[in-house]
Amino acid sequence: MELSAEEWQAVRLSLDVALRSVALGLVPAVLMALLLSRGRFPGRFLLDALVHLPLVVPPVVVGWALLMLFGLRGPIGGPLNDWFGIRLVFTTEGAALATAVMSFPLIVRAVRLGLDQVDPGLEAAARTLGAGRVDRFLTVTLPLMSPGILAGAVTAFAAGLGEFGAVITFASNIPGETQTLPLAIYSATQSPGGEAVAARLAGISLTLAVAGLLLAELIARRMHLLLGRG
Amino acid sequence: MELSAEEWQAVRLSLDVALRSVALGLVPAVLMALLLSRGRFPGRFLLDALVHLPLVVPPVVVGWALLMLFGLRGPIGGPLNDWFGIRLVFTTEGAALATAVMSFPLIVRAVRLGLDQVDPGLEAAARTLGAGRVDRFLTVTLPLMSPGILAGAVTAFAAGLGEFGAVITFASNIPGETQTLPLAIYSATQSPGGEAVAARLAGISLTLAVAGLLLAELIARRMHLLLGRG
Amino acid sequence: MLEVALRHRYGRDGFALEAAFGVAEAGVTALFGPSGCGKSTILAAVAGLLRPDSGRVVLDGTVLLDTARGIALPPERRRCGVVFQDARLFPHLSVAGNLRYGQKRAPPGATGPGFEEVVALLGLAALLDRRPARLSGGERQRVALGRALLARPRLLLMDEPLAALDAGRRAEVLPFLARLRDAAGLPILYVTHALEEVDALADRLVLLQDGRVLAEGGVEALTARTDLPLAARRDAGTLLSCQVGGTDPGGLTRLDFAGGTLLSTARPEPVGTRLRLRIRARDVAVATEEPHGLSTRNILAAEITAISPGSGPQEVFLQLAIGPSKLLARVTQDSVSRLGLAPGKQVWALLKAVTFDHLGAAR
Amino acid sequence: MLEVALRHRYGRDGFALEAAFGVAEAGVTALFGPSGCGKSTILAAVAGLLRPDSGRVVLDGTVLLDTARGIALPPERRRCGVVFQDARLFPHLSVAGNLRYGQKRAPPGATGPGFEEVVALLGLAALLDRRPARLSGGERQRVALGRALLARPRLLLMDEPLAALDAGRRAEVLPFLARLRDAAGLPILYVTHALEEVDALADRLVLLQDGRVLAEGGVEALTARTDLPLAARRDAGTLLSCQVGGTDPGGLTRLDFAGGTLLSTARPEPVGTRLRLRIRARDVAVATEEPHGLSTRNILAAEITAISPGSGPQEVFLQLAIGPSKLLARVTQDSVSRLGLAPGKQVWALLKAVTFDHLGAAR
Amino acid sequence: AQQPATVFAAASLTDAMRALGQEWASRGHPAPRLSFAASSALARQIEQGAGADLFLSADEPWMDYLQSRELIVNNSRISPIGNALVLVAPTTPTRAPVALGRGTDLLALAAGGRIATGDPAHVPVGRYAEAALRWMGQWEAIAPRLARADNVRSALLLVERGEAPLGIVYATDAAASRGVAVLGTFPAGSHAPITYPFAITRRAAGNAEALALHAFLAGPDAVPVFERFGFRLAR
Ligand SMILES: Nc1ncnc2c1ncn2[C@@H]1O[C@H](COP(=O)(O)OP(=O)(O)OP(=O)(O)O)[C@@H](O)[C@H]1O
Ligand SMILES: Nc1ncnc2c1ncn2[C@@H]1O[C@H](COP(=O)(O)OP(=O)(O)OP(=O)(O)O)[C@@H](O)[C@H]1O
Ligand SMILES: [Mg+2]
Ligand SMILES: [Mg+2]
Repeated sequence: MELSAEEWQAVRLSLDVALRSVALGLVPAVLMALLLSRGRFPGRFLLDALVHLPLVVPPVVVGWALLMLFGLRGPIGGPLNDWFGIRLVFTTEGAALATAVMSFPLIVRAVRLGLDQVDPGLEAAARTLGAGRVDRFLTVTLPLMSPGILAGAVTAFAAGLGEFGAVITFASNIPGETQTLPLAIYSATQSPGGEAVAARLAGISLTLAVAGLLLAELIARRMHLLLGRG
Repeated sequence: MELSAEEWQAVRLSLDVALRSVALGLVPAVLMALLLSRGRFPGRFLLDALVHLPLVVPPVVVGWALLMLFGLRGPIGGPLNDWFGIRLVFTTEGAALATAVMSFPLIVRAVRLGLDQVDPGLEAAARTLGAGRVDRFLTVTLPLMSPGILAGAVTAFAAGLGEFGAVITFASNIPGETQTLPLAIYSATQSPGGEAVAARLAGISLTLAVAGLLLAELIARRMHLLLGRG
Repeated sequence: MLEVALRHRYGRDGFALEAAFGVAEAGVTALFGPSGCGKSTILAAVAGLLRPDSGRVVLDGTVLLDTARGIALPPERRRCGVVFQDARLFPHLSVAGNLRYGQKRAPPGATGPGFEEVVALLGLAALLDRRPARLSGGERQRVALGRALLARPRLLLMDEPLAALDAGRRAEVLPFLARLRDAAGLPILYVTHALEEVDALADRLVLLQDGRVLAEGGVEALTARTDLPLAARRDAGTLLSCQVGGTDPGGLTRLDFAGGTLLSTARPEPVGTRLRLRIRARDVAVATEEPHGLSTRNILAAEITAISPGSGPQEVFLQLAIGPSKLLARVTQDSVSRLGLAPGKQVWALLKAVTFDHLGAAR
Repeated sequence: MLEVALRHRYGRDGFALEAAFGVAEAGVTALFGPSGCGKSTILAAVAGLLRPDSGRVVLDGTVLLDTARGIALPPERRRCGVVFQDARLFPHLSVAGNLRYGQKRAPPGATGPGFEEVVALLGLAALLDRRPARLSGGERQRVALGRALLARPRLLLMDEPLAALDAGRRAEVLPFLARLRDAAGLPILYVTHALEEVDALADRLVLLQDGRVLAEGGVEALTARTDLPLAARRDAGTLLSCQVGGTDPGGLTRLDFAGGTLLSTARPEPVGTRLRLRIRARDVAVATEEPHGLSTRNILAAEITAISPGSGPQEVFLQLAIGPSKLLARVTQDSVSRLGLAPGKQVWALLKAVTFDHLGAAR
Repeated sequence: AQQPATVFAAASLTDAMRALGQEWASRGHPAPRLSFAASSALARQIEQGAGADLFLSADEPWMDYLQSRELIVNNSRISPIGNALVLVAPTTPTRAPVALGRGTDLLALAAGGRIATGDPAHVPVGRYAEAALRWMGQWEAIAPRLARADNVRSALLLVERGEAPLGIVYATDAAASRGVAVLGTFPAGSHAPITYPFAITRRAAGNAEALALHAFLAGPDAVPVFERFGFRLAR
């Protein structure tokens, strides 16, 4: 299967965006999961709902909201541009941000499930051995919840490969910068007779996802060993 | 906040579609999760990737593929219509189907995480007590993995409330039949000055999601008690 | 009745098991050995939860496992009740739910103790509605025991089932297990490292070390041997089969054995009941002249048949014959020379009536 | 040194705990009682893992908990090492990683046994790279023990730490714990239902029943009492403090106690070592005339000070005074009448030299 | 009563068709059922047997697509309304209008920013913009500087938010937005006429209600409504 230069670019960009979005979202998602699962504060419930927001509104609306916030005239995007010269709209970074926002609820959910797996008895044991909150988290909770984190990352990566509405609205469809595979696929389906191209690109997407899953499977096996479940 | 009759309809329809999609997807997702987590067969890996397909291609493409398969002239939709008089395209059922397909990978992931939580030692104990495969699954594995199933259902419900691309492509945007909230939101953004309407509808979406989450939280608490973790 | 031959190795150069033993009739076979010697591994393989590298397990003529012929019955069709070292209760079921789990799945024809009976005997009545998470360690183990019993298994596998029970509860449960064994004609593989439990329950002993069978045989024969690691234990001794003969004018119970009669503090068993007494070597003293004015009630004429080294340098085991019965006495080397003890010498064996509180159950 | 007062109730009408006890100096305090009496609950509250309804725990002047004043130190700042009933090893760390976990977090100044020493004593050398999932039950408990020790705690809490160990390993670990206790001046709360462990380790005993303290005090005092449930156990008896006095011409060790001397099979301890002997009531016989030609080596003049009912109908406890020391003898009612035993009567107490293999450690 | 007609209309006709639907209902007809989506999606749905009676497309190729598959009533295909292509900029800062001709340097006007429009690959407005830019001889230079949105509303939004200093959109959208000002209109000859083909689907061939609605939409009574939303009559 021959890929045109532009298609290659879309493949590279998709990988880039999907990976960056995972990198961007993972740590906040873990923290959010902790806050939501372990925190006891008023408004916890509202925060939980808010986290799910990108899931419940159409992606286009998310992109639109991002534009309001991170655009040059937005309350975050403005200062970001004025003070640091960072622009997100129309850039690969912006595409990654939009993708990260979209997959955020997916990671948080997976991480929370992973967190629920952690036996509180082991954390209690760590406490009696003198491990404080952060120490205990890093040395016991985090390693034990890592299957959930991995699952979240994989789901986010796969979803990132397919993210479309938010990206095209927020970052537009600029070949080489923000035209990821789904945007190219979408473009193809929008023209009469573009089905063949679309199908081929979808095949590439799937291949990437398979590669990601394979990797995750390998990591998961290793992790199982590391977690002593081997 | 006053809702127009059409908006009310969209709200009802969204709930309807989201709930039906969960109902439709849950059992197959649990079976798929079992197959993928416990099965040992060649091609397991490919199946795993295939399950993720709706996640990695743009929703519009999923809708398009569904249209090709389940359309009146499609290889499945044709016979379904000719022989049983069942039509999926352009109906509420179709919207639910499209939504179910889109959220399928999310449920499968969550259910698999839940399944990993089940202590194999307990299943072994059930075996020695004479419980065969199905019996053991229903009386031990299923109850113990239920937090994962619940999490999957909630995520799917929330995602179902927001599903847009696949629905509009497969089921069209017909008020009262397939125009769910996200489609109404989309329509609103297509009108100049429709932002206010869109924002209001998004607010309704969020409210529904919050209600769903609240319910899930209550169920989860009860479940925790039932699982003896109280 | 039960035939076990197993070979298994964990990993490439991990622990290796190579053990075979047979059990001819119903009753309790204790697997006895130090931590890490492979006891739990054997149970897992017999229950079908571990697939050994190779092996054969036959129960009552049914082949449960025969790797050579490619047979491996799944655990759910083996009907081996297992009491796990870590109770493994179902967390989502109440205590009652756990107990009934196996009961519901027992074949319709199978007999065994009823729900009420098991609940009463294990003291679970107050806990029935409780979830396992809210039980203490000992309570959990009792429920696990009840659950396995109610499944009416053909073979019972128990992995240190009493280790988490206090002495009082253990003393209560032991006779129940013994009764169960006798009533049901059920073979039991019993992992323990408490000789007390071996005495009370076991008919046969399989001594394990490093994954191999060191010795195997009847408990009475094996515990009388002074060349096994068992003899080094402070509770080494012999088992004596006897029968309740009646009550002494002083209120003590007469226990007749082949070769004589012992007096014990009162036993509840009716006359004629067969009992097994563990006579521990440390409890037996000998005298060269008949003693008088002694609180010790049992003073029996015996002959020294052999003197073998004891576990310590100053200690020896005297093997005593009282008629056809054998006893071991643990005395100091010093006493041997002081009293001129030697094989063939006639002595008096002294046994306190209160040392028989520790009785094996009837067989 | 340690002061504990706790009140707690599980749920609305669940198990209720109301227990208070104090420990004046370093050493082992055994919490002893039947399954479900609240032992694990007390440990959890002292460690800070359970917040009791109300209570106060003070260790060496540091208030760990005082609900009245709203003080509740988090577990990680209490420095209470805990050996849990269910080992609770970190599954993602190797055995070595588990052991080092606490060690790394010990305050720099704290002293205690080193890594190598702990590994050697608990026999863990071959397991260091293993994951907990691949350990046998007993191995797991040994690692948990080592992990708690290496955290160099100010107080050690142990929940039936030896229940999963076989007798051999237990006998190895016991003196290690005793040495640790002595060297570190570490108070230890020790949950067990084995009197053997109480004898070997405990200085003080807290007897619990149904969440309440039944009796509390020094082990020697408490075990000599015939009115406590302890006396019903077959291993009831007294503890006798003594000192290694030298070697007898016959090779036996002379143990001097206040009021006389006992001969025991050879002891490895040097002359002058203080030991604690458990003299179990069942091992003591009495004679009204001095016996001759007996293998029993210890024949001591004693006076009956009291006769109290024993655990069975035909049994009594004789309280014997040998100089200032006290002994209990368990004899039949029949012997009492037959030999005319009564308080004030002079008798001979008979103790076999081989029954002292079961020695409490030095204090 | 008469069955309401089902109308599949391009998303850009949303407001106009809603108004016309009400108008139609006020004349005693059942209110038509309206489904708005991208022309591509609607065409494919009709191909798969969707129950549409009328198809109002935003561009000719998708109508050709259906016609080549004999899914519309050929002689019902008309293009009654059209639109104009305009260059827009954010209202602030206020900018002087420009007369758009071959010589207008759009890149200079954009001052380093991007020019937002629909994706020329598939969004009709983008295709018209491409044609106009080619006509101006600036396509090669501007193509990499385009911000390609997936529909005209998104392109407009990018200009409203100031992300793109310039945008090429329909006159109808520009007129409805308070956030953009029209800098100039592309000459009519710079691109193919912007038309909205309407047709009756084949399944509705004998449907009187569909026929009547089609006639209404193509007739003079609909003109003022279309004009109110900025559409112009097709030449
Ligand atoms: N899954 C495993 N992988 C590798 N080695 C194992 C595994 N399970 C057990 N072992 C090793 O096999 C040996 C036997 O284990 P087993 O659990 O049968 O011992 P055990 O006799 O039951 O001991 P205990 O009395 O301590 O429970 C031990 O040395 C243990 O470390
Ligand atoms: N979480 C809980 N909720 C309700 N009741 C509980 C809970 N944990 C323990 N109990 C009850 O409290 C009592 C004391 O439990 P605890 O674990 O302290 O007993 P224990 O003395 O350690 O017993 P064992 O020797 O069997 O371990 C038991 O009756 C138990 O059923
Ligand atoms: Mg074991
Ligand atoms: Mg306990």
